[in-house]
Amino acid sequence: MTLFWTTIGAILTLSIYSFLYKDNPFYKFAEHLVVGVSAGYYLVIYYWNYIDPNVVTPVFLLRVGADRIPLLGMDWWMALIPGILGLLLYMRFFPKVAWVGRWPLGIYVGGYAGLGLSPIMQARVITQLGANALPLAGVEDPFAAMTNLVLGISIFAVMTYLFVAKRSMGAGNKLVRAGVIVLAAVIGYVGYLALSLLSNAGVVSLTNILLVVGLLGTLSYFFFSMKHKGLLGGLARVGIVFLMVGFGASFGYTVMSRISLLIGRVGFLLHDWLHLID
Amino acid sequence: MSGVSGFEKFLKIDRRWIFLAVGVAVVIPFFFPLGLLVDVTPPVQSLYDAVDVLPPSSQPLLLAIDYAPATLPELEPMALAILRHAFSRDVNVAVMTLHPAGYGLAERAGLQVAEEYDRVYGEDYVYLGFQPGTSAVILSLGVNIRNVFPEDAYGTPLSEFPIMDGIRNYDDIPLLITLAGWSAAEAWVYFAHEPFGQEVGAGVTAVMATDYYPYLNTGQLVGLLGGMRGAAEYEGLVGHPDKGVRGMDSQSIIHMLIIALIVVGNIAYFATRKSKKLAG
Amino acid sequence: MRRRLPLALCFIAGIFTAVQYFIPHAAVQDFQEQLLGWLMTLLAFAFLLGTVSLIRLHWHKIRNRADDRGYSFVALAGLTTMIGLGLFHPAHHSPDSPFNVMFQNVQVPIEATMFSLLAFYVASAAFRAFRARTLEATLLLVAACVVMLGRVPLGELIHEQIPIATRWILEVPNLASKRGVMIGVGLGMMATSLKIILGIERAWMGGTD
Amino acid sequence: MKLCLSLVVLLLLVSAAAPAADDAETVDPLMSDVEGAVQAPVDSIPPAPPSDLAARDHIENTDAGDKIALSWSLSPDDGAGAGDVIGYLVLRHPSPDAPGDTVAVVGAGSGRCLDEAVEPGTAYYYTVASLDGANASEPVLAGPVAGRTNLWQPARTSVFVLMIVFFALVMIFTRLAERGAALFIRRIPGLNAIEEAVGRATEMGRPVLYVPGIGEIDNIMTIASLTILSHVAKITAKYETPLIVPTARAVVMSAAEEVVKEAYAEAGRPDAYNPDNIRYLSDAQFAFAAAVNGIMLREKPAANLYMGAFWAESLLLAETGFEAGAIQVAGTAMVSQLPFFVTACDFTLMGEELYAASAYLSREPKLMGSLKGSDWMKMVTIILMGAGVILNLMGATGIVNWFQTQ
Repeated sequence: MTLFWTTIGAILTLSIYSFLYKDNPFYKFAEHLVVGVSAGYYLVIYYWNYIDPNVVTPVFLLRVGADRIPLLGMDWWMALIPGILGLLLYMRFFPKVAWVGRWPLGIYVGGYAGLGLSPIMQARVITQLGANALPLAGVEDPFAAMTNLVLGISIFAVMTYLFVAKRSMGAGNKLVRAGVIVLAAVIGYVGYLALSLLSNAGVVSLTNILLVVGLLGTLSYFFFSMKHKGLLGGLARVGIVFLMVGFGASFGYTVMSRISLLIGRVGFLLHDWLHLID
Repeated sequence: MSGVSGFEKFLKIDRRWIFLAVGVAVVIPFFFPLGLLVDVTPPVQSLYDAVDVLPPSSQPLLLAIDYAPATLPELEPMALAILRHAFSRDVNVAVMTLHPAGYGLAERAGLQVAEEYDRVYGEDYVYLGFQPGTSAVILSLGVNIRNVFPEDAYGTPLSEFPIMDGIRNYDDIPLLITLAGWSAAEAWVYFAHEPFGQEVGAGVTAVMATDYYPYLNTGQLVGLLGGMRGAAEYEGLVGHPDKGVRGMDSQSIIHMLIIALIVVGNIAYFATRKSKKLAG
Repeated sequence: MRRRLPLALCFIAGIFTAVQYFIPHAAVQDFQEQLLGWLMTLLAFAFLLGTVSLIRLHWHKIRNRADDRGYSFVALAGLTTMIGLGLFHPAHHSPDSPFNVMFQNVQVPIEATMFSLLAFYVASAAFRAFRARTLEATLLLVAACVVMLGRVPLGELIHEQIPIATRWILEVPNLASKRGVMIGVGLGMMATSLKIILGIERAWMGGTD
Repeated sequence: MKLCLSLVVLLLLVSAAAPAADDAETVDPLMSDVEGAVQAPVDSIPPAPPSDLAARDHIENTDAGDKIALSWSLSPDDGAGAGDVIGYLVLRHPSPDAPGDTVAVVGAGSGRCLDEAVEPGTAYYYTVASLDGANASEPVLAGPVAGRTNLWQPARTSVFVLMIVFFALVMIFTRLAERGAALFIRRIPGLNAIEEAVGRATEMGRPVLYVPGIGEIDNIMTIASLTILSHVAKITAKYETPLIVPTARAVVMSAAEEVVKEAYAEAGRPDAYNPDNIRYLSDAQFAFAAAVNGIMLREKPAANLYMGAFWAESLLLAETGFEAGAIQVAGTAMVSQLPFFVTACDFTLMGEELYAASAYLSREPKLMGSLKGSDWMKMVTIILMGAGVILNLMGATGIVNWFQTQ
């Protein structure tokens, strides 16, 4: 029996992979099958996990206080209100009274919009800002702190100059651009080495400088109320560099992700179905 | 001139040859494993440490298995590794899900590992099931778990489970781990960590992982597993290598293949462009 | 009734859920607790709306004798089978129930396989479309290759500095830029929510009457 | 903070539920031969008392006013000095002289306790004495203090202030835009790229392909995309270049029809509008991508514009378009898809640039309001961060502490 069902799973897996050759009926069959099956699965899971215990049971069977505990200790008539509101949502399928469906939708849309506001401000803005208000020098020894600060700023000035200046000279040729990147990388690396020779804290403060400048640059890039010229333009150029490196990291990770999924499926075919490997 | 057309032809090969190469590169390491060792990175280590300090047979770890089948190969190895870690240390676990398709997946992960470690349902772990409404569910859990899950997934009241005695809300949950391939992981940060100060650890797909580094840096997440590699590292720490570790060989080979394709493709592209410029 | 009332309900619900965050008073929080339950119920009903739409879509295709109506039969058959097995089969709660077996062996393999198709397309695109045409694209590709190398064991064998470089990319430039994006996107999300609550953004109401 | 409190609560629960608990950190004062006492050096000298006892109303998320938080500085004999303190006895008194009820016994090394069982609005006094197993110190007194049901969560003041600032900015700019004030938005470079691409297609006499993503009509990326579509349609109408718009949602298709028809009418070329070019292909992600790829290969558009919400199909579209040699311009706020567009397209509108482009083109007050509001809020965050960095350099952490919300 297990083998039978595993074989079904394997056949469906291979049907999906047949899309690689070209779109075909096997692929379309599996695609439509999963649309139906998943919708059915979700409906059943919603029904047993939520609607049945929290709406149907207390309201229609009046089994409050019996062997089931109603949602949030609500009385049965309290469970009735969201239940009725929920049913009103379905009025949209009857054009003449479709507008009634907007009442529950209003509560739903407004309620969820309000819930998110403050936690988003707290999690995405305030906490992130607090974490980025970093001690740039971050070392007790004031001499080392100053050295780090000066080094960090000069590395950045050079990198910014290279990116801004080279950019404004027009398209430039490929070799120059590659040269800029290599040069910036070399300067960065030398700076990093110099700092790590000075002290471990030097590396920390360089990191902090990069974090502050990077966030500043990224925010400047997405600042639309002024022309990107002068300081703002320079910061935006730096922001682009950070954004691209960040996107590069996402790119590498995304590739990794897709491949993991393939590995998982190949493992299923070879191991769970064919038992070719252990 | 033949060089130009050679490159152009090369760039225009039927992509199904590339598909074939990918297929071969994935399959071969399954039969001839390289057995490469996986280093442990700090985000994984800190999640492991957070689970490792949980007191045995005490307040439960809340494991939210929020993934759907689409991201199963990346996230299920994480669920198994974390459950193995918890069960091998006698840590109680409460499993739940915020995704309807996670219902069957959470159940199967729990059953599999409980069997491996002879854990008894109801005494060592419970399965709370699914509730809809992501943010509303997470916020309600902060008030009272019984508001959301008055009973387990099979209809037994929570009061009948000794491990849920005295577990009221996040104050009684020392650690929460969410495994999700969608924004549920972020929702746990917004609605469990921010208002209630709940310690949250996350396992996410590699696609999402880079976006979660700011949360890791601030401590809004105690640890982060990113994709199959994260699972492999955790498996190594638990000492029970499984699908994650096994996948790393294929992953190594294909990454090499893709980098080679990018490099070769770019060389061919610039070579054809240069000769076109010269010709034009 | 048609437009004012839903907008007013939206405003009241939104203001309440937003402001309660700052008011710990038990009376307010008790009502919030109830409201959360209502929102969960509404979400459950709203989710099932999608199922009804799906049935209507395929039903129309079959009734209008669309060319690919055969596949609509497949979708509806899958749906009715799952509902039948799930709601009316006596052992629907057991992991061995036919309902769960269908899920584990039909839905799981198909959905899990769908996105793994992209592994092939990524490789093909790597060869044919990922070009270092601009400075930006070059930076992106270089960072991507370093990360791809640094995240697999083979990369560590090639050079021991590669995983360190990967970690640096993730924890410094990536962190800074993602934090910037996070703040920007967060502000956009909040602005949209605010406009919804205040009734400036009404796309959710649909229609114009 | 929360963790500490919950630990204290745990200790409390343990000590309340199990008088003979053998946890080394909790000691029952009524039993002199508890385990902890055996390990501590027994003498007849009472330990030094704790100091700085403070009792205040505890504010929690759901505040019924039934909790009072206590904190004190450890006794000099706790971990140092005589080193024999094994815990602290916390008592609650109705008046300074009345005998007290035991609230908890807190283990050595901890200076916190949460009394969870007070009557709201009643004033209490608290005493704390250090214990060494055989003797108790002089108790220290604090009070009166009463539990209140609070109307404000002080830890979240910073959230509230920044929210009000942000919302005020959004509303001010929305109103200004409604009154027709000239609000500046810089021109987005991507718009020039779009115009160049359309121009190229006209020169080559080939169509323009515009994909508005696979998002639903209520997705703000789709809405922004339709604004840009209107702009593109006006240009193609002027040049009489065919414009093909494949969609994945039936509702988006009818919206796109309206937008394009209207744009052609505005450009004075209603006759050039071809309804067959606005197409619904498929709701299914990969089927849609395959169908769009078919259009690219058969009808050979010279410019492919991808604007809107894209998921995994972005890769399939951009690859085929590149292969077909079209000029490609993309724009999406789906961060995970941006890398693929950046590497395979000639120009990409990243994230908020998509919204900015649509606000720039439409000048609609609600779009302008949130764009300008977000912009100046970014300025506020930059200033706050700068202030935090500078103050941090000088050793002041006030701002950083203000950011702490827990």
